[in-house]
Amino acid sequence: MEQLLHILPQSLLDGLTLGFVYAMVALGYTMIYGVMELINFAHSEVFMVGAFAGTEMLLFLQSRGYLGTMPAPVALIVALMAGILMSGTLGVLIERIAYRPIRYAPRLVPFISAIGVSFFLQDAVRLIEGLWKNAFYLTAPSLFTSVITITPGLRVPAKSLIVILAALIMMLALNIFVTRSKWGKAIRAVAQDKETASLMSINVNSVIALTFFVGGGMGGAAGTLFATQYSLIDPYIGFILGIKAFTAAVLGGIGSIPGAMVGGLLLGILESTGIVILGFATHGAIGIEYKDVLAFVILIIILIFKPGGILGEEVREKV
Amino acid sequence: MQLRCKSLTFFLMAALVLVVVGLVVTGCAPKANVIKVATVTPLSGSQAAVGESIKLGAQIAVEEQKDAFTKLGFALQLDPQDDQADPKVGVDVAQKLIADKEVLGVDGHYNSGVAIPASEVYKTDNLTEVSPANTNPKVTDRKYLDVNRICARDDEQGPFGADYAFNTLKAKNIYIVDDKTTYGAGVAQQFEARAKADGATILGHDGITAGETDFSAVLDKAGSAKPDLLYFGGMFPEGSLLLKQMRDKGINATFMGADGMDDPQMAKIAGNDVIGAYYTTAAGDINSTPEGKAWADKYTKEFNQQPGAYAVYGYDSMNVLLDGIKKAIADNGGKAPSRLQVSQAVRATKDFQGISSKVTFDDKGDNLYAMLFMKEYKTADYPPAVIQSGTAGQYLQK
Amino acid sequence: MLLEARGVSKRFGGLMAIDKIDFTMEAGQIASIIGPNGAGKTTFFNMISGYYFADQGTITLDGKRLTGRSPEHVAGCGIARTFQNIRLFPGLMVLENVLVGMHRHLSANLAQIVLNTRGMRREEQRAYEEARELLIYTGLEGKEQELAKNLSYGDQRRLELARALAVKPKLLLLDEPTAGMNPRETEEMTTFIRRVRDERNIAILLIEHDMKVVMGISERITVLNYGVKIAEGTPKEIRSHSEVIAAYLGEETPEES
Amino acid sequence: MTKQKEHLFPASGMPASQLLAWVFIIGAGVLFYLLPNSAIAFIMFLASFLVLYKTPAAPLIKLPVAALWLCVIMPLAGLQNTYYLGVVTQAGIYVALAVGLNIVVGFAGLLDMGYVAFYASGAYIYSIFATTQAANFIHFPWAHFPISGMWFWPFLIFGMLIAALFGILLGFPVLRLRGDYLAIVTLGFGEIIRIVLNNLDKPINITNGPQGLTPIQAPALFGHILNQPLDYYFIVLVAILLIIIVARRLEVSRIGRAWAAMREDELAARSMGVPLVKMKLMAFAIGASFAGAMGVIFAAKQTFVDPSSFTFMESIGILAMIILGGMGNVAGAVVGAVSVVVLQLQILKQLSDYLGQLSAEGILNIPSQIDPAKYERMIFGLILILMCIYRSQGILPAKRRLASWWEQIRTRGTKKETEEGVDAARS
Repeated sequence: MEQLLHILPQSLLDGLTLGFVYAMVALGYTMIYGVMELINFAHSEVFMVGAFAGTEMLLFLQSRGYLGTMPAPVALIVALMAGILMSGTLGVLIERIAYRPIRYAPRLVPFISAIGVSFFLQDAVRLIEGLWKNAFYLTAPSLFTSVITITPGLRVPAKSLIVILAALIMMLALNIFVTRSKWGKAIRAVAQDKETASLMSINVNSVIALTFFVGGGMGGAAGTLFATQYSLIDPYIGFILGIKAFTAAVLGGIGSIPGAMVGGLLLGILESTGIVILGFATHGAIGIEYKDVLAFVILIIILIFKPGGILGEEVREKV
Repeated sequence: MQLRCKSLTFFLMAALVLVVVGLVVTGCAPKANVIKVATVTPLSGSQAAVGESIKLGAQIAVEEQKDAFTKLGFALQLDPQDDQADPKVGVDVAQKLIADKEVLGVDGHYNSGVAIPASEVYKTDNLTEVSPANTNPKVTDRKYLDVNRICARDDEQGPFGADYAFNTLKAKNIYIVDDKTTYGAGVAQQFEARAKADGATILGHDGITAGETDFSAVLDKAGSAKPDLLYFGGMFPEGSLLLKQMRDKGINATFMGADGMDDPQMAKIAGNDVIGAYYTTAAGDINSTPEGKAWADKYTKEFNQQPGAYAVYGYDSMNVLLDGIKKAIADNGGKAPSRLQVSQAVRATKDFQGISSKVTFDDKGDNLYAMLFMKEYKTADYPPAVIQSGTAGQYLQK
Repeated sequence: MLLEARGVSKRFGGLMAIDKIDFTMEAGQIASIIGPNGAGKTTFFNMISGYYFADQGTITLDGKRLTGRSPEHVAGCGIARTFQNIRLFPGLMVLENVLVGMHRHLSANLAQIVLNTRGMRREEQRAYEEARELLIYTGLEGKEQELAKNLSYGDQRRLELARALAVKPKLLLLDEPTAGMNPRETEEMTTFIRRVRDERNIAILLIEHDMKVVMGISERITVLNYGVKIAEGTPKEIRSHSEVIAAYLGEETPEES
Repeated sequence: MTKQKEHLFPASGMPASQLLAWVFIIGAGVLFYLLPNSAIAFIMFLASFLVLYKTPAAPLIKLPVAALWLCVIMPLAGLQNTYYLGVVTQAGIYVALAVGLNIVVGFAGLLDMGYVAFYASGAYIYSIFATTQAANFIHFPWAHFPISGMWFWPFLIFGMLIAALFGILLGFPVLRLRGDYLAIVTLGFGEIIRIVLNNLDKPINITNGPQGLTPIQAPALFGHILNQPLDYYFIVLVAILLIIIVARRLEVSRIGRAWAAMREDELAARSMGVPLVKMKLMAFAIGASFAGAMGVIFAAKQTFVDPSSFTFMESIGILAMIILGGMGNVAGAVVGAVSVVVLQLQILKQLSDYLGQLSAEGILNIPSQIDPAKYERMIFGLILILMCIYRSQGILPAKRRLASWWEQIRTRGTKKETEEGVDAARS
């Protein structure tokens, strides 16, 4: 018990950091779902591409020797920009090529198309990196190495703080953009009703493209932050993280931006703190290897009692 | 509807005509006596890098031997296959190789979990298999004539690591983590058994998911148990991240892994944190001998990358295989040998001098000269120094 | 008494959609519910057919309690319905739409279907014959194998009726059956509704906006306004009822519903 | 519809297109028999089934041809080339899985992304008892493990029952969920099963964890051990046949109609008296039970199972098959499964091998980074996208049809009328 109390603060911090990464990726799923009612299965690859773009930018800065001279936050912002632009553009491209032609097809069709995009991107990145760097594992240079030791049991790495801070800022900006700006309102209008929105002289295609850019950009930012936090990336990192983030989006209530945050944080904390508590509670019978089981069981339980997710609206079908 | 049906038919008809013509043409062309040797390793997916290096190692061997085979009247070809580190794909590939009668031997697989079911297929036609890297005991314990390996076994490697940890590093309290794969869980289990027998306390044994990058949950738990040593059974991408995150968390326990750590990427990913980390491996330091160094240079020059640890094993396995085939050809009076003859010739391999080690197969297909090495990163450069080595057989648990 | 509702209430958030309504219907009767938009007519329908649970009160059919039962159970008890905006199975054939309505009256179980037993096939044949008769009855003959979504609007309305009749109901709920129809079609529909009642002895409860239809066909009319029953009686009585006139002309209802 | 397209040879009795189709079908069969090692003959042989299916001819003619092809030519060629037999058997297992999943997704409209969990439960239930594994936790003096191969047959039933039970277990929590929520919950369920299988090696060793189970006892029949590729081919063939018949009968039955109604409009279906809970559970259970039976066969054929054969990607793969083939259509599921497996195992591998050989012979110098063998998934992904864009209804789109015996009854009276009706309905 004492041991558990000793772990908890650290474990919660780790859960939060992980949760913010989940939340940022979940935002991409949730935005696109909100507007298109489409599970953008390829979003995990958009995230992955963002991680590569951000890392390549950092490596470029490093190879030119700029990295040592410029302040770390500036380098991070430059890398984030690269990640956001790359992923945002990729998101728009994916929509244009793989989703727009089948926007009115039965819902499973875009889903399969998304899987196709996902497969394609994984190996395409591998091909490009293989030809370019002759290796497809990339190691991102460390930007923030200091660690703040609060107590012996609670060490706060600066890079975790950066992840949390950057994620918070970006989510806040996104929320303001969606609720306040003209374009954000257009996005919400299209999400409500495409036809009516187009009657109100909203260009639905541009709004959808914008949604993909913003959603993809958030994914790219998450990818870059992910690379700085965990430092190792390969073309297959998107898969597991994508499933987790999608779970988080559903957990929070898909289509809801605050829901994605809540879901992501909850999932992150469950995975790091919940499973450790469960391990102690069962005297080690349930080890860390069951953490995904715990996450999914909680998801199922929540959906049984709240079928729309935590912050999702319960949609009642109109008779 | 009718239109579509018709156009489909026309299309197919056209294809039919083309094909018949094509078959007649190619069927008439005289074919040289072809001998194919296959590599079956993961060429795609997350373990593609290792699989690739084994393939390239084997490719060097094939290129070197081509002329020798031409003199014998055979065209030697390499047939590189991808098993995607997936047992099901491995079985499919095995069936494909079995069906291609020109294939006389297989250099592979990389993953024991793939090799075990695939060898059930090879067995049906005695297609011989020399594995560069399968360490799971079960691979050869079934005593199939056609299954051999030149590297050590997990039930030698695990105990080797455990003995070193307990006796030399004086680690009394050990925490074990594995990646819940056939390989990782297997070697961790062998390590745990020997460590317990030696008298060490196992503080915990947890699993992680291969492909994940955040190991804070398991590290928080392991860290609070205050182990002297953390043993990881698994591959380098997870292992190096585990090590890095462990140090970030201020856990100072010694890190030890198995041969899945043996990759240049390890030091790149973990950076300076890698210093002081240990791992056991069946692959020695090729740069320690002049022949090895020359070989590594050749590889680097040819493929523009450093050889992975198992590249030379891919090369040696292929040479053992080709050596066996040559003997089988000689025994068969210069004619193309049957697969059974090749299997027997390969199993009879005795004192074959490879770059990595000498090779003599016992009745199971294990290499009597298989060596085990304990390596420690003194600096953050690959490859790390060998600090202890021994023949694998002495560590085998009875 | 066929249908009996006692003190039924339904609240949506702060809105009292249905407020303590008593309502009864005799077997074989044609009755209507009228009222301005938002009066709670469709809500009341949905409560009868099991989509909404009543907060208070009970609904019974032939003395059997319906409140708290699921829609499929209500259908099984003998209540079929149509929808305000047609809800067919668009991707299914016309014949299949009707056959789905017969679901409860077919008994083939999994084993019989998998083994393709004679009994099952005979039952299916009878069902097909019956379904075809219903299609002839509703004037959809020859369209059995068309997809429901390819039918014209009028035919879709007809099909919805045929499907509801396939349930073999004691009570048929029709939610605005003549909506969107021209006068001739409306006339046909009215005649048809009466015919259904006369020939099949099915009680019919309508929600209708077309006063001509309502007054011409109903034996009894119930008027709702703001979830409250304000009047009930024969067409003649309703026509002269002061509160009804007020409700329809909008007197004393300053706020928009 | 361009119905009145002129025939090439209007004078002849049989339209030219049909004649060509028959030439192709028979040609492909003969060619494959003569050249069992030719990849193109093999693919043409498979394509001949599609042509046969599309050819307008009486079932009385088509069925014997199909039977001859499947029961004589394929086995004869397969004895020459066991790889193709393996490919066909593997494809057959996926056909059965696709037809099973099609019941859940295509018929009942419930998006199930964890279908592979049922397949896994079937595979493990047999594997645990057909290896020495069960001896770890079952200690009865009369119980000997591995059980004899005769038990394979009862285990087909056990596998179905266990999987059906899991199907119902999964069904309960998801009844209230719709569409994408259902997808994520089924996904989670699939992952839960896989992770549990991967970890149940302690505290009691039930599944042997990631090490997997091997060697699994081969089935036996009247004292014969059935462990040859041909044996599995026929077992799978019979299984597919049964599954297709069952699926087809269900499709045109009252249960199938209820599923379709539920899929089209859940609310309207309920008010027609379709019991939602029962029908959904039934769809889950029946779909699952097919997967359970195929799991048992897979385990026996593979002689090795481990959790890595039952990943989420596998579920996605099966889903892609039915969507590529044409959702809600049994024939579509068959075509989808065969084309995906053949694409992955045959066409792409062949292409890789061919290019690899070119570079081995020094004709072409392909750097190892762009070895096509590595990019199978990329090509597969591209094909998925193109299919979705250009033929989103699948290779064989679903059509509403009546039970065949019913059509026969009807045609007695008004033959011409019906045909026109059917055509109209299909357009």
